[in-house]
Amino acid sequence: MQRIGVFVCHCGSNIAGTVDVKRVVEAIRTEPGVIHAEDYPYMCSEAGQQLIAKAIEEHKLTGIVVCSCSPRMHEATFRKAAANAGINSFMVEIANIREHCSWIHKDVEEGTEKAVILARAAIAKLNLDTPLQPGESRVVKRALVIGGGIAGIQSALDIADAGYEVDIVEKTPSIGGRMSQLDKTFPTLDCSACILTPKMVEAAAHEKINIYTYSEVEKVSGFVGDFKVDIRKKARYVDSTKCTGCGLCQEKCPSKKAPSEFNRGLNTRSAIYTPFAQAIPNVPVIDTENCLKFKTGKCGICQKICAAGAVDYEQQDEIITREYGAIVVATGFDTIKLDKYDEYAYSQSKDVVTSLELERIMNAAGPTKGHLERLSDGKAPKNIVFIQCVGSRCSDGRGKSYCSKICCMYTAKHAMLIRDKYPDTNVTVFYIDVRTPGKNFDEFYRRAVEDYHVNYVKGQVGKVMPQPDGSLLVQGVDLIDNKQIKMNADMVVLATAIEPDPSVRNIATMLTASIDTNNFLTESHAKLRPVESPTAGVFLSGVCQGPKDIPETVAQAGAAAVKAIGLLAKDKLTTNPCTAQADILLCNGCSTCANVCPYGAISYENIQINDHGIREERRVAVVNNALCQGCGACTVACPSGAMDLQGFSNRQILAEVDAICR
Amino acid sequence: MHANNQAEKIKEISGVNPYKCMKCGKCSASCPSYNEMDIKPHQFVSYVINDDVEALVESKSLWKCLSCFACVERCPRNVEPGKLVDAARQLVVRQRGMDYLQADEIPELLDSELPQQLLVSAFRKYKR
Amino acid sequence: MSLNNEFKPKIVAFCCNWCSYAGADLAGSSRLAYPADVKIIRVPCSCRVNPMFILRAFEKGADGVIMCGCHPGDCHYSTGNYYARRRMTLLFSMLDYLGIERARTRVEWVSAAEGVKFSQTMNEFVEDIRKLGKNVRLEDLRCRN
Amino acid sequence: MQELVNRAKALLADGTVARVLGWKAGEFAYDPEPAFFETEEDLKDFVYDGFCGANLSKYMIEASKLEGKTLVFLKPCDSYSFNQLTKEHRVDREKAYIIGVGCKGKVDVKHIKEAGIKGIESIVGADYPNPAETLEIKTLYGDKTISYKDAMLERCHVCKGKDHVVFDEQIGESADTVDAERFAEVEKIEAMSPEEKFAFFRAELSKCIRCNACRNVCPACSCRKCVFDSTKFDSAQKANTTSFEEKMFHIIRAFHVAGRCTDCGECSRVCPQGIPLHLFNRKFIKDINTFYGDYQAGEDIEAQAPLTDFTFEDREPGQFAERG
Repeated sequence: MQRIGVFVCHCGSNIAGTVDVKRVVEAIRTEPGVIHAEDYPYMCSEAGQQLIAKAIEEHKLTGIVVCSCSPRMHEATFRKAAANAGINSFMVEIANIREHCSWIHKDVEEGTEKAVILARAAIAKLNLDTPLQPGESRVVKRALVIGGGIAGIQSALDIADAGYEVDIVEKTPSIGGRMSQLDKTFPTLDCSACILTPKMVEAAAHEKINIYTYSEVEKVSGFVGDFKVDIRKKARYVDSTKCTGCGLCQEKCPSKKAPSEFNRGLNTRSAIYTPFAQAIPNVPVIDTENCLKFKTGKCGICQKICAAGAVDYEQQDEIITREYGAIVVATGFDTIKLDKYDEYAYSQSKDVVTSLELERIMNAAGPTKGHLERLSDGKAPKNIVFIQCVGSRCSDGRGKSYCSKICCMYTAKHAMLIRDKYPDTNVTVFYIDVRTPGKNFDEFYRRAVEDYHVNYVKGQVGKVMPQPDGSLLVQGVDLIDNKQIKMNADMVVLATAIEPDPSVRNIATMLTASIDTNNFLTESHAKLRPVESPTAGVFLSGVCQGPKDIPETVAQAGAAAVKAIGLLAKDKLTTNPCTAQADILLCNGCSTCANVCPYGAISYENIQINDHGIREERRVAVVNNALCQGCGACTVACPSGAMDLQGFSNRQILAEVDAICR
Repeated sequence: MHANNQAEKIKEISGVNPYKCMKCGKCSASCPSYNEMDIKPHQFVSYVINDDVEALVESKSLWKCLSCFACVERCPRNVEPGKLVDAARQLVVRQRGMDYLQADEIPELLDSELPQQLLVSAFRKYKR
Repeated sequence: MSLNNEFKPKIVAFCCNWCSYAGADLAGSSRLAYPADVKIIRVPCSCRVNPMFILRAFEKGADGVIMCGCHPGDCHYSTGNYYARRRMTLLFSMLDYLGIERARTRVEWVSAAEGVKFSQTMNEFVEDIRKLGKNVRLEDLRCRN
Repeated sequence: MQELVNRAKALLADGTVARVLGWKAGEFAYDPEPAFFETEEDLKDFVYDGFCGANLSKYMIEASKLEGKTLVFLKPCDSYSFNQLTKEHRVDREKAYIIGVGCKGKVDVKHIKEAGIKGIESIVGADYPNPAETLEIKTLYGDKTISYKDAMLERCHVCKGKDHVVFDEQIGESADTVDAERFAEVEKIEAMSPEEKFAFFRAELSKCIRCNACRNVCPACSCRKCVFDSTKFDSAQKANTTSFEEKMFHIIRAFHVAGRCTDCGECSRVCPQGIPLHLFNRKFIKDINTFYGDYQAGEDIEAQAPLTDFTFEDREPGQFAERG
């Protein structure tokens, strides 16, 4: 039996003005468990808290009910006061007789009556309260960053600079990501590689950062503060400890027909390759699908000529297992496939390219050495048409319903760069809306129009038709002039929608991090927790969470890093004790609860059970208290009522219902 | 709501939700009859939104649309203005007490190169 | 103030801690009145509301039960209210099927900023229940001898 | 039927299975009951005919805990229940050897009695695989007849189909017995006014004696301890009182099995008071199908159950209120 003390606050006249507090005190004195009841003008004041402490000591109270303002206001205050007075801080219930009573009712009779009922409900709940102890779990002082693009690099650098070890796992042979493929960056037009490579080098040289390239996350177990991750290091067939990066193997490799991933397939590379000149690490990998040695068994030239003896055809994939306290996901994006957009003739003409392909064409290290030329005949284009929103803002099932966010700006950049370098080239941009919210963004776009005379046409392109003479007939509309336009172009550039890298699905499943219908990882709160996944200990960096440009990506990467550092800085995690708990004697092991758990906090174990003399092995649900956030979804899904929520148990809520309906 | 019955009827017949339109103009960009039309395909949507069905019904466009459905095919928002045109036509057909073409109007419209079959099918289509 | 001084309905409101309970607090601090017949029970999330709680309230003599949660998409636990929505849809449909007045049960999504909506919703709900009068049907679904 | 016995004997003999779960002849022609058979000798009481409506899948929960495999005979509709139980980890597929047995519709003495036939001594014509069109019944008051169709269980009139969703081997043909619309009864009630609905259910539920037969037979009600027996909800009661359970029992029970009920119809079959309990479950099934897309519990082990799933566009709970 509880020994309950009830403390009714006047809150000056805020409560006492509409609620007869003296009558409330008298009315609840006879409630079950109530040993002591009193009122005081300001319970939350120092004096009020002392009053509570005194009563706890004097009457040997086991729990207290405070009838005052909203628990959202002072629950923490009174919990602390109770703990200081020597009782468990979870043996405190608040009856909200201010916001939910005195402030909304004018009639004292009505207000008092309601206050009594609310107090009774709190007392009924407290009668079923049990002391709860926050749990503790360890924090491994190391972070994992999945993805080695600018987002991953930035997060890793920030975490490492704070003094924690970081591992970066990157699936391609080099870090650098999409940004390494870009030529110039808006709105300042500085060269992408010039600002990115120093960061790559810094990450590679950082004593706290460990980079696993050509590697993938294979398995994740554990939970916040204590993840265990299997990483598959794919066989490079080149020993990175021996390789000097001289590049001779790539030069001599006889198999040079493989499409270059880095150049978006616009040209080819050798079978043994580094994706680009500034690759980090500067250690090539052998692509076994194209390597003659692996295909036919004959060749072996690279091994023969390698002075360092680094080439090793026998190398095997290696799985390493590491422990982490925090995980940052930075898996980035790719452009969508255009096979459903026949009207733009992308698959029919080499001169219809995506914007990312144009980046490579414009880049000095690209397939055309930076000369703007048509891929079909190498001629310089005189008329270029840009088409916006290709696959973005499409709700017809062919593309993506969202705005890809970066296209308006990079198209302005492309248009401007072309007009700058090739002033006799005409550039037309077909747009639906030009969206330029960002520092110096609209000014940038206006420069394209005002200084560089880029022809912006409000309207869309309906069809691109390759002509026998090799030109492209573009049929579009100008909605301002209300005219249909037919124009000849030498090159068409499609602002192709971006989507999360397909690998993210698998990673999200492993992390039990939720993902939306577009494969973007979901943040914990759209406004207030934008870089945290609902899965504790998992943070989101860059485009895996939603479309972003470089500055935004870097900002978010930093934010994700700070959140990870905040976690790693703790020696122990205290866990919210209001978590779900399965009664193993009642549990059917049916898995229903795990299906609704947003945190992956429920697992199943076969354990030996003694159920009133029946000894048997049963499959039962086990809640990981470090992961459970206490929403209670499982408690309702559970058919047998085995799952219950501490602090909001079934019986407690029913007791409140009963008290209110009495 | 000041919905007049006609606009509602068009929405009902076509099953089109004109509010989904984001005014990109891809319908007009795709339309092979664009130059023949007085009200352009993308405008059909705003006419319906603005309840100005009268103008649509009286427009030349209604009878210039080839029903090739390029606009339906390519509309990124599933608004599908071609269906609005078709619905407006149906509205006309349903309402008209008289035939669209009177038999005596035909000779002057006749073109010697016009196939006979077209005439027959035109009669079928526009006769009440 | 009330139209019917005779009948004081008992109304239980389940409010999720993060949105609707805060919305009710805001209604309070904005002094937006609603009848004292409404008593609020705080739950962590709308998905914590077991249909058994609602039936229990009716059994113990409640005349109306309302559940409030975060707007779909805004759940603090990201998905709780989606499950709650399905559960309540089915439960209410069943009560309707049994001939229990539909207006006695209600779900409303109220955010922490919607003090006005909270107060309006409660005023409407109480008014509806007052019109319906005392809840006898659930009480009477099985004949007593 | 002999084929089933022979197969059972063979499987017992070669050690594939340790026991057989089937139906045993009862006191009368019309009351065979589920039974375990451990030896060839035991199998002399084995029976499979039109009265073997009992769904054996729930017994596999206990059988899964025993040493060795159990041979179980499942009719097409029973196989859905077995699948659902596998999905919920309540039975062990590895511990079962399933013979999918054909079914030509099951009859029930309840319907024979409802037709006014009393004092039954024997019934002829319910044999499998060749049931007669008409059952011939000897009674204390002379010979009576009833058509097989009229004696058939409600669930057979809306049969889910002739296919077993899980089996190791199949024996026997099944017949198409569907001659009614599955949701017709539910729709009829839905079309009633609130007063009529209420009157209908009050009349039905007032018959309940709270014997728990529906719960005990239900393959979805497979909890180790039912909420009505536990202290978790302060709802443990067994007596027929006028309080909570008597009003809420069937609503809660239906809700607990919503999305998991395969519509096997056992609840209605065993109710001694003849309450059409399937009307509760079927209302939920109908709602689930209309609101969230067609879903048949037990059909697909991998499918996400409707109540542990959602879409962002799900309808709002108040949405159907405007229906009229």
